[in-house]
Amino acid sequence: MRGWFAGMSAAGVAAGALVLALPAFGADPDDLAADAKLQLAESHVTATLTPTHARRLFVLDVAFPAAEAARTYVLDGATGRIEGMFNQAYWPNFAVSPDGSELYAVDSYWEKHTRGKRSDYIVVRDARTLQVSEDIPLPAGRLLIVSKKYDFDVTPDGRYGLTYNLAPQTTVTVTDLKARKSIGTIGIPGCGLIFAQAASRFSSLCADGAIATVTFDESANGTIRRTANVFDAKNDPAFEHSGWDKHHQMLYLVTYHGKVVPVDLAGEQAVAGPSWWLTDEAERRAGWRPGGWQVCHFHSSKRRLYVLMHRGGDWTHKNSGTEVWEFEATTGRRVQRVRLPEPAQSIAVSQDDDALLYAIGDSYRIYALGLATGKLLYKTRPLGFTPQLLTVWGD
Amino acid sequence: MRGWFAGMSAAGVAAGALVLALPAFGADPDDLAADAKLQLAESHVTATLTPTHARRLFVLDVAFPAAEAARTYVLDGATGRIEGMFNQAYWPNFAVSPDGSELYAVDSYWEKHTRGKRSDYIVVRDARTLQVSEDIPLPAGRLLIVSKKYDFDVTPDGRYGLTYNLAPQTTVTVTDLKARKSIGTIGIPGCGLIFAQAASRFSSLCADGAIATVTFDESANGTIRRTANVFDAKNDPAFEHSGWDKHHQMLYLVTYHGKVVPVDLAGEQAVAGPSWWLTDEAERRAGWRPGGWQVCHFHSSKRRLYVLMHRGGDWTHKNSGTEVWEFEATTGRRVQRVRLPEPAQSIAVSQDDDALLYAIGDSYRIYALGLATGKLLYKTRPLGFTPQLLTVWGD
Amino acid sequence: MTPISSTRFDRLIEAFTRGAAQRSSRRGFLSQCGLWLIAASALPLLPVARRAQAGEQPAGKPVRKFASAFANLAQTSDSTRCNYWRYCASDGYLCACCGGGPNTCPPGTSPSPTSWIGSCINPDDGKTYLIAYRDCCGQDSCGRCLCLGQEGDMPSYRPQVNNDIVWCFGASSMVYHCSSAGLVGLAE
Amino acid sequence: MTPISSTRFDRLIEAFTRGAAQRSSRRGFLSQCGLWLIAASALPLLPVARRAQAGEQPAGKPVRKFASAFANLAQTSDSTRCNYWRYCASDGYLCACCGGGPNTCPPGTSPSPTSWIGSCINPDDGKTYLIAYRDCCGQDSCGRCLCLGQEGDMPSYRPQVNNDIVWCFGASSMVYHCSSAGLVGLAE
Repeated sequence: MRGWFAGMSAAGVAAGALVLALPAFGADPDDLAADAKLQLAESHVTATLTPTHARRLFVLDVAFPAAEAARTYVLDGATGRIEGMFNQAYWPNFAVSPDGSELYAVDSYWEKHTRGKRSDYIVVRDARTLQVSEDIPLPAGRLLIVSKKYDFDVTPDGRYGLTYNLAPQTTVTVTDLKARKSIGTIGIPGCGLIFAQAASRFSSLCADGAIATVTFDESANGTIRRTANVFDAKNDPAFEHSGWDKHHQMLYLVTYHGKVVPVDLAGEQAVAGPSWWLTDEAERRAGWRPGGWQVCHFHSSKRRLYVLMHRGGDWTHKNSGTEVWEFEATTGRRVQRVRLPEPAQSIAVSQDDDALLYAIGDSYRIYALGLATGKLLYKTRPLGFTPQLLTVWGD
Repeated sequence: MRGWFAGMSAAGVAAGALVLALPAFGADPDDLAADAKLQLAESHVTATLTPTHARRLFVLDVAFPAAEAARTYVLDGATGRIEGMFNQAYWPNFAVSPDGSELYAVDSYWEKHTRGKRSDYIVVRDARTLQVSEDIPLPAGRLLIVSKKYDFDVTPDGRYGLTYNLAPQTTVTVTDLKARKSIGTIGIPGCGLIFAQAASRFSSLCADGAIATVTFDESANGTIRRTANVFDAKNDPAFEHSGWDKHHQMLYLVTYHGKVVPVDLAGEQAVAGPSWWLTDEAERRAGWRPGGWQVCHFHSSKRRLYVLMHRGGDWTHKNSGTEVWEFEATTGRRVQRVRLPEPAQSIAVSQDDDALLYAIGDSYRIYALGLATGKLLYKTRPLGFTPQLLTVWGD
Repeated sequence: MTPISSTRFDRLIEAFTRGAAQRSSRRGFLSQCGLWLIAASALPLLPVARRAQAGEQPAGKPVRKFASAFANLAQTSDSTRCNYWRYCASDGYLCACCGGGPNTCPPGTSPSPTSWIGSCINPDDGKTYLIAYRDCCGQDSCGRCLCLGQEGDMPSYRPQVNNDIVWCFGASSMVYHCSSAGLVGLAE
Repeated sequence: MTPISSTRFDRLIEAFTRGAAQRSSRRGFLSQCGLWLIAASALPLLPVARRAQAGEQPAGKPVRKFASAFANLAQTSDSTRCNYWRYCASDGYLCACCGGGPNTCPPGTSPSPTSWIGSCINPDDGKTYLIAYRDCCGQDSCGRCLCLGQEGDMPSYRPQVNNDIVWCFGASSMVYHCSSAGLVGLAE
């Protein structure tokens, strides 16, 4: 009996050099030849991802009916192939480090999945292996809300991760991603969301329609400068997922009714530019307006704004969009209208020159269209439970 | 501003006597009258369940695509109404205490939902409030396997919870449910599953077709008595979810091919009776055989065996059943064939006189049929992710 | 009840609810359909719900009896349906489908000790009532009867009128299970 | 590799695999379609999968080239489909749909250090090959391409031939992600 052993070995997996020792059988004449040993014809390895590239697509599935069990899928945006997946937890956020080497997941865990002690972290993963390299505690917690992209942002230099909280004051916790340590919390009374435009600066939208810009130091002491109201927060609020051009430090606020308010976030205080409309009067009369979840996305080098549009009345701002409209952000000129194969809740655009438009359809399929051609490249099978947010490198 | 306060109070919830203090507004002329206080017309309470009764139905949803997030739904079996739900964790088990006062969930948690430290428990809940009254640790762990009913059983007196493990020996951990403490682990080499027939006794099925009966003392020292083989484990194994009549200490093994082997588990050593067939030769030729997940169920006072049947070839033992066949267990006489509205994976029968037949259809709907009439009482909307096991009081 | 406004938490609630109440007392933007306050971590995700929502945007104008689009389609008999009159400002899984009711949390959960006040028109008498919206907390999503509401829903930088936040502040658990809607009384 | 059979764990594996290997070397009950060993925590649950399974039970007899029903329907070109020839004994979510392949675990997971050996017929050459089935462990269910296998699947009191057990013993995590199937070589 001892002449035989099981087909196993230490999991020298990443090395890819696993050789399977095959059973060498004993005396039973019905068995294979005694002492037979076969090499495994193939190694049994764990795949690693290619370095982060412009067409990698991250799909955050908030898994609403089992919200403790959110996950992010990693796709090859060019083909729709699933390249990997990792678990997130309760109403998470997600971002890619500016250099593409790390993935940041903002997660809330309960000791017993849905009960017991809660703990909040920025979870750092290697972007190629998806292995966790650090759980950075967020001792001040974070807001639990159906995941919105700009409840978390990373400064352009990759140094700080900024997480939004409401407990009960509205605050932003500053985490030093290099030192792997939360360094403090900055109050942003009456404001929310985080658009991190510079090494030690971020802006937020305020309940009264102002923009607050916070400049902070290495101890997370912040100075707030607020603008006058730049949009009508009561009657025509700006979408949380407005167009964010971090590279040019420009935020293109898109309102429920379809107005665009460009806001320059470069300085210590934001400066709003002249507003323009997504729609002309005839289009507005026909009911065209923005709507969905991740309603807008931006292509930074082209300086183009993409908006999910549908026809509907008031209070349809979360209706799925049937088309994506592309605009020159600096002029307000509409470049094209792209009809989607299926109404969609969320869109994103790859940041390469030959940009792809991604959409999460209502059937939970992921669609990719070439923006130059408007042609559908693929649709995936339905992905996950309730895929919600799309992230590309550099967005 | 201080003259006003928010509509909240301490959550005196179970008492049902919550009175909502309504905003009394300040000086703003646009507000409601200053100092107005309204009583909440209704109390805002948390429901409690009626005491466990014969027609309560527990549906364990293993949530295969998010296995960390299993849950059990509590239904009114008479109407299909959802009465409540509680979260379970990774490949759990579930049982009701014999007196109906407690619910036992056997769960495996990870500190960070899918990673970190693992811990295993029998979680005790009050059957009326669903509140956790105790997490009893299982220091020896438990087998992780797609949930099977008889990987966990409770002795008829309600004293001991018995959990199956394979790590790597096959063992049973004995937990004193009254003392809320695991007291030891008993090896059952070559055998698996747990049928707890007496205060300090359980039986298991063995890989060679024998039945092992373990009699144990208060320190979990066990004495094993094995039978000779009572079924052909190699060529016609017995289903794990065979017919279990705990009340009469009779196990009706049902085999892949449709044979029934009654086994008397009353004594220190099991005794098999003469076997019989679910099918006659013509039915076998027509392909009728048992199949599904929870393939069989038993009505103890009627001594009737219920089996999910379908037409298929070899290796269709997990195919869904299109009919449920009802048998007098003591005679082998078939009482009726009940055609199901939809093929089903799992069945159970309420233990009252006017028994209901429950089934989990392939669309994940729960069906209830009157066994006296064969008539459909209701079907629910699809329930959960992958509902898997049904439990009724006294099964 | 004694106001407990001296805590930090209360000040948040106060700030939230004051804003909400101001709007509810106006014949304005928000009061038409009741307030769409933080009643749930709601989310327009299930295709069924999306279609239902889309279906409520008919090409022609329906006959409108009330200013509230919700009230024009509401009923008062079945609290397990999205158009039950009290749910004009609710969003999320209905507690009534999960073992609770419009003013009852399912077993194993507890109502958040805080609530928002909305106002809904009862289509039977045409009167406007104040409704206390509470999340039931302590189990993960019940997963039954997802109702998507948008009327009055504002972005989360206006948290007092955003329906995506998990409104379990102050409850024994911050895990959202379902949304309930208790009757307070006549609004005016 | 050096056998590491002196541990308690090895003895289990030995016991399991010995039984399995005995059966695989026979022209019997199990060897026809390869062994249906513990390759996954598999589960016949998704309606799609159930229907697919049901669809494989035609009323008439299909033309059978091989003794294995699986091999008669198998193909060798697309490892993301349930009927890829190596999966004759696999059950669960296919790693090939999840960022891995028949012999590759997806990023962020690792193969269980233990594996079971099955034998599958390659329909192109009609020869029987040994296949090493491993679970990839460390993330929750990948949720893509659930394949339901039953041929050779026995109850869990015969764990060496049951396909419901989470086969991550000895891996860094006991959380099942997907099922892989590496080629060992010719069976005979």
